[in-house]
Amino acid sequence: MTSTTEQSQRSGINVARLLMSFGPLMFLALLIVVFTVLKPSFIDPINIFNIMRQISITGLIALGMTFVILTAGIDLSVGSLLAFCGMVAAVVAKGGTANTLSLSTSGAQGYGWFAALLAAVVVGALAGGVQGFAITRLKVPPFVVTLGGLTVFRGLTLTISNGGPISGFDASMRWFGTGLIGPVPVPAIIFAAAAILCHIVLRYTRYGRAVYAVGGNAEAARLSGLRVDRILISVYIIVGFFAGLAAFVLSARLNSSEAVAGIGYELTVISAVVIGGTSLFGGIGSVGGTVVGAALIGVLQNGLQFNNVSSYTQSIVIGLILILAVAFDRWLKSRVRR
Amino acid sequence: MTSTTEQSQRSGINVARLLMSFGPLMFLALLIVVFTVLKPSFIDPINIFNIMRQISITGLIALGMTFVILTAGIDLSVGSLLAFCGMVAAVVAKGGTANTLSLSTSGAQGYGWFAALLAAVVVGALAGGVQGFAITRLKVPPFVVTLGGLTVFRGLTLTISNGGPISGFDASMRWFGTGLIGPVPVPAIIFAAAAILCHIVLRYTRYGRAVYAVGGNAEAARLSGLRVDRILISVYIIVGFFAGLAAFVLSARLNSSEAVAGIGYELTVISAVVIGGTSLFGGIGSVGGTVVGAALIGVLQNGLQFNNVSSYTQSIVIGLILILAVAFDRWLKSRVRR
Amino acid sequence: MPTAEAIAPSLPLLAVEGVTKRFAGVTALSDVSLEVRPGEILGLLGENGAGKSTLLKILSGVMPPSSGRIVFDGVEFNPHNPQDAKRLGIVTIYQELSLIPTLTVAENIFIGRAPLGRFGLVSWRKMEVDSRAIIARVGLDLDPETPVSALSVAEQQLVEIARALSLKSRLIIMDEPTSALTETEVQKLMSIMGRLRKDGVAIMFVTHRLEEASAICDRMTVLRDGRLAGHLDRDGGPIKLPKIIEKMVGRAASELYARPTLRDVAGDVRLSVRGLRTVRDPQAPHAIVLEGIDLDLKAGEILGVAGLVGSGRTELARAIFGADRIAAGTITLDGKTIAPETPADAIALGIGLVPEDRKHQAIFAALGILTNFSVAALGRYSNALGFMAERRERQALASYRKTLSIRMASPEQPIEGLSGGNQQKVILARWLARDPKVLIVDEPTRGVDVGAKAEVHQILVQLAGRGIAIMMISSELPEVLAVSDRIVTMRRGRITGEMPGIEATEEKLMELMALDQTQEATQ
Amino acid sequence: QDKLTILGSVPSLGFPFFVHMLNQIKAEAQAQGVNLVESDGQNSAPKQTADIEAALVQKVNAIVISPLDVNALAPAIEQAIQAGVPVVTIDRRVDGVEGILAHVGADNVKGGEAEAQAMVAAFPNGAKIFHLQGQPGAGPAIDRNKGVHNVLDPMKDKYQIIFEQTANFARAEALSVTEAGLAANGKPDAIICANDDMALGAVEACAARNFTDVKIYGFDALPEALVAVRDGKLAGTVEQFPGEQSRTAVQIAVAYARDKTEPKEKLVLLTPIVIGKDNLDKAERLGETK
Ligand SMILES: Nc1ncnc2c1ncn2[C@@H]1O[C@H](COP(=O)(O)OP(=O)(O)OP(=O)(O)O)[C@@H](O)[C@H]1O
Ligand SMILES: Nc1ncnc2c1ncn2[C@@H]1O[C@H](COP(=O)(O)OP(=O)(O)OP(=O)(O)O)[C@@H](O)[C@H]1O
Ligand SMILES: [Mg+2]
Ligand SMILES: [Mg+2]
Repeated sequence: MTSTTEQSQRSGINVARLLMSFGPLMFLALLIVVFTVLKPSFIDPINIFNIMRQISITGLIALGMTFVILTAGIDLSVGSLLAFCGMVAAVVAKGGTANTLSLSTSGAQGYGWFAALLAAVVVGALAGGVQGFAITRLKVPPFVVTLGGLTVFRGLTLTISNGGPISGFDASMRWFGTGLIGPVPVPAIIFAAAAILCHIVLRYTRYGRAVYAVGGNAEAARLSGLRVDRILISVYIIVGFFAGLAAFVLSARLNSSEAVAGIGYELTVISAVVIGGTSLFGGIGSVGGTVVGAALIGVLQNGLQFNNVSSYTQSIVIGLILILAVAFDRWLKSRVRR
Repeated sequence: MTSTTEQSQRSGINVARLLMSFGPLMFLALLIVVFTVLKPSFIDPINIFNIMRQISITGLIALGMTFVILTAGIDLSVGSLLAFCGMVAAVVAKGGTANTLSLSTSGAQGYGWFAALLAAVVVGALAGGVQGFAITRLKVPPFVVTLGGLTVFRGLTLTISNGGPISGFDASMRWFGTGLIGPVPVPAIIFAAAAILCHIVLRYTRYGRAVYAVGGNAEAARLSGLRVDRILISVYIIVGFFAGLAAFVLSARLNSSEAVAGIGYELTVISAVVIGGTSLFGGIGSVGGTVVGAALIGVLQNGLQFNNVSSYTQSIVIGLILILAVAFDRWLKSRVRR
Repeated sequence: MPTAEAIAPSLPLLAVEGVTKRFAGVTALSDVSLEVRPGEILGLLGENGAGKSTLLKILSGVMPPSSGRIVFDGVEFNPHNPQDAKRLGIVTIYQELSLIPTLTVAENIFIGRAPLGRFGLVSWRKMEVDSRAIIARVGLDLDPETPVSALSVAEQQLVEIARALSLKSRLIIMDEPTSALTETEVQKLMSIMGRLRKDGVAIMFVTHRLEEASAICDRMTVLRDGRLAGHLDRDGGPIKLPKIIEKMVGRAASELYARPTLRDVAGDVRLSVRGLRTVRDPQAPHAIVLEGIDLDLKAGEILGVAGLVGSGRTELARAIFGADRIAAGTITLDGKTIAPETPADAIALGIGLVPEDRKHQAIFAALGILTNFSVAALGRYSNALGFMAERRERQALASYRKTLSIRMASPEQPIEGLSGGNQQKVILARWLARDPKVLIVDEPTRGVDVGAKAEVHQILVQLAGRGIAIMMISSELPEVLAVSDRIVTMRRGRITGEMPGIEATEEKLMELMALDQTQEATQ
Repeated sequence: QDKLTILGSVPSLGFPFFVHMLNQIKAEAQAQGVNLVESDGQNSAPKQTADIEAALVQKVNAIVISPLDVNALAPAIEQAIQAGVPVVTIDRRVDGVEGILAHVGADNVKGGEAEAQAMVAAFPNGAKIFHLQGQPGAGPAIDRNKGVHNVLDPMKDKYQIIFEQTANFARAEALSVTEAGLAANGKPDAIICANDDMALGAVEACAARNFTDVKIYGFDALPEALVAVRDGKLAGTVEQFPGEQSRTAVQIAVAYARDKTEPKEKLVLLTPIVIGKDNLDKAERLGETK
């Protein structure tokens, strides 16, 4: 092969890569334009920050889920785990379950936000670790383990709280949900920081590359000397950690931890990851894609609500657009490779 | 190798197979024994028939889902599709949406049960076909397409019915949900017949072989001359058909089609299939396993309710036992292989 | 790392003592002992299913032995996983390629040890530069950023070899590293192996190409049915093939690669290709583009297709078979123009293809042998209602099992439990069961042992005798020479020459296969 | 061992409202000295039906049930009645079933109407309104929505619903939806919500924008909402007296199961009221607030 053809090929492939990764992003841009044309106040900073705050909860979990799905795994328990961690955080923050009902923000009866945060992420990571252990040691498929986790964690949450919410945190904790740094909501900043961190870990560390390898072909990864089981356990710990972090932020934002929090989040979170281009068969995907996927869902929901579209129609439109977005991405990829 | 070793090998493998396929079944038997000891009336025929009737709805869908998962696909839309088909059946049975609340069982204003049944299964099969088409032609992963379907069909259902239920069918239709043949509930008979049919199709026909082959290795299947796309579309048609059939039976049983029917069924149905030993990565599994999986879930729920276990504890126990059942199965298989 | 001199040459680096391995019902290895010394190349030979790969997997920590002892460097060695072996400097090239398809070539080479740059983060640039150099050692010139899924089997094999060679090692285990390679790459590998030997690295080498083994190995250990059949030593000259074969099969071997006798192949033209051209396929961006292919294939003839890796032979097969899209050109079958758009169309017309990549394109790993066998002929083994006629199906499998001497436990056994060669025979049986008019076989004996290889050749000749037109792609020139009535050569997507099998020699073919390379060089 | 056993079934123990209801049933059953079989419908008509079927096999003496759906639970309840088991329904009626021993309830449509009327009273000159609806298709969501529209639709020119969305009875969703509504439409005068959870979510959204004078109405009179009413964060919440309903229902069922005492009234309807700051003491669960 002559060097010129090679060069043109290589640059061709790079442009291709670039465009490919822009598939969902282009769709996102399109949506934003459409919504802005429909109602210009859509791109008011207030609304943009609203959207950012809204996607931060599921977005955080989606970051962790990206690790899991990259290994060809899945975690269906995240919604329940979110509720569980949130309840744990609330118990710690309030110092017990007894005062489930007081909204008095004065009461500093508990152990403070830091202990609550710590409790949430530690419990989340532990729960994830236990699930990872069941997956690798008992050889039960992730789908089954985390489906079991889904019902177990919900049951535990309801048991702790006896079905009710635990509400009323002090201002320092609430800041994590409702505060602003400059004009930017704190949850959005937490999400952005976590996304950057995850991007670096996945793209630029040996651990991150090992995650991709395990997902690409677990057996080959094992033969290449990677500790596949440890890596698998670690990704469930990571997603559990993020479920805990998201739970803390959500509780802070709502000033309440509810037993019914996070129902159905697993599907939203997994869609964000998958729309972002991560393959459910593992080995392919990126954090950037997940962020775009989460943003796409958030913009879609907010934009439809913004235009007061009836909730029935919303369902239909959201479903169709999700399919279209991914179809567009596939089409783009097949074109670009040509 | 001498013929004797070969012979012993073969019988060794057969015993292994037998035991393996009995993994979930043994667990099911164990559960039944435990519940009977706890409360002997558990094995009253009435209760057994209750359980059979209870599992028939999700069981029917799980039969179709077995085909889908055997091809390494997934269908998350089944719960919504059930609601949609149920609503269509109701509209046909009642001849319109106007009389949503009349329970007058006399009114034969509609087109009768047969038309309703036909409408439900045809609409289900069509909806499945459209999803299969999107999967094979637009190259959108099944997870995304059917997640889109999940929200689209729910939205359509709500739009048709304007949120409310459509109730009050004539006795001939209700028979399919509440009738008995001898002592056996009609839904249980429908489920059993469908299961036998599916077993025969998957085990003894060309088409069944092709389904396994496509799930085992789609590329090899294509190079072996199988029309992979057609087979993929067909399995989504099959699961849609069963969602329609289940919808008809459910509506007949409840004497009502609800817009909120089937929420969360996708997970129950998929667990039944997976607990029954079908691999989410395709190519491995059986209808018998799915039936056992569905029965296991049904017995567990009924048995716990029967013993008045608190609802929160039920969640925890069910989750743990599902994981245990599959872990037990894996353990048994690994023992037998050794 | 200790040099060769540091260790007394008499001291074995690795000693296997009485190793036995049992699978459910199968004893794959029984009481096998052998030794490898530093700076020596030990050939491990045996028929398909003899237990070679099993032994090597035990040595590299993939699976534990059922009993027996392994001593490495004087210390008892019980690897629990591949990492334990790797740590001691045991590097393995597995028979079933173990690259990660979703990752790039560079990443596969540096799996688990990516070069780090600033802040301890992975340096992608360094990885690319280094990996380019590493693959260049085995004569591979491709963009290290290419995903492995886009590589041909041969390229994957080279990448895997390159990776193994780039690891610090004291013992390199090579399980059929050359099965998809052509002469040129094999030569390159041989010279690298020679250099490693000089550096005191020990090598265990498995191949079914006995010439190779004879040329490079210092000693050989032969397995038969999981037992040790004996050791062979180089006494001055290379170990002779008949001696090896005798040890392998337990009886004296007849001449293996018989030259074809001049058969009467005056059949009509069955398949004719004119002006065939393909375009770049988005799914296989790396694939060679065919240009102006003209080809005739007569009934009852075996047409050998020779070419270097990446010459487009596989593309030609796939294009005719309807697996890849055709941009221009016509194909006629028995005088009628055909345009198969899918393999299903081609198969319906009577064309069969045994693909080169067994693992990804041919076998259904987890499914039973019976299903694997009949999948392309479901119509033949089912009745009008679509029900399988299982008794007929089983009988057919049983008869192929006998004629192809397939070693298997039962028709229900998952095919992944078979040795590679036996898997290949099942795939051949799959196509024989369809009784095609045209059969294209792409590397039909990849990983097949000598005995079975001869059987496969015989089968091909028999099929041709029944009037089937056969196109055989092979990277092994002796094989091409042995069975082809006529041979065409390819180079970079074009046909560069044609000659009757009787007249062909390795030298003549090599010249045609490398034709425009020499032209380029003179330009 | 001739202690009576009754089944107490509620639509979903995921919601505090029904947890309270079941707790009250439990307390009354204990007071009456009968065994209670508990059932959680888990928001699924087939599940609640299955629970009834299981209870019939166990030969319970009576059933006290708040049906998830007015239609879909009818066949199961009919089956119970045919088996000779007395049934008392709470909160929601089942349609078209003959022979129900009694119904104790407060109509969700009436509750919705009360909620809207309270808002109208607060804004006699008209108002711009956000309306947060419950889970689409769910019985209470439909009825409460109907009640609100019954009142407001005839006065469309004065009382405009400028933003109407579902928030699925969930606090987090209500927060997001309200945020979107505020960004799109600016500040409304009032927000009517189909339950307290959503109302509390709306409170957070308004607080974040410093719209503290928006009047927000909830439904269910949960203790947390009562505290919010007391603190002036909520303008009001609809009280349906679930505890009283539940206890009454148990009393009726047990009396009949013991000695076939027919209830004085077949239909005990409690009128829903809106709890505001001024009538907090009317709230059933005020005692649970601190
Ligand atoms: N995982 C397994 N389960 C059961 N049997 C196995 C397994 N792996 C190998 N075997 C059996 O062990 C025997 C030895 O297989 P092995 O792969 O070692 O042969 P081989 O000498 O490498 O053959 P080939 O030359 O074909 O690669 C075969 O009979 C094979 O069927
Ligand atoms: N199925 C495939 N998917 C992706 N790329 C492929 C595929 N088949 C072939 N290629 C690409 O086509 C190029 C040419 O390989 P091809 O297999 O056609 O050559 P060949 O003459 O058959 O030689 P060999 O089989 O020895 O590699 C290779 O570089 C490979 O990357
Ligand atoms: Mg081998
Ligand atoms: Mg090739």
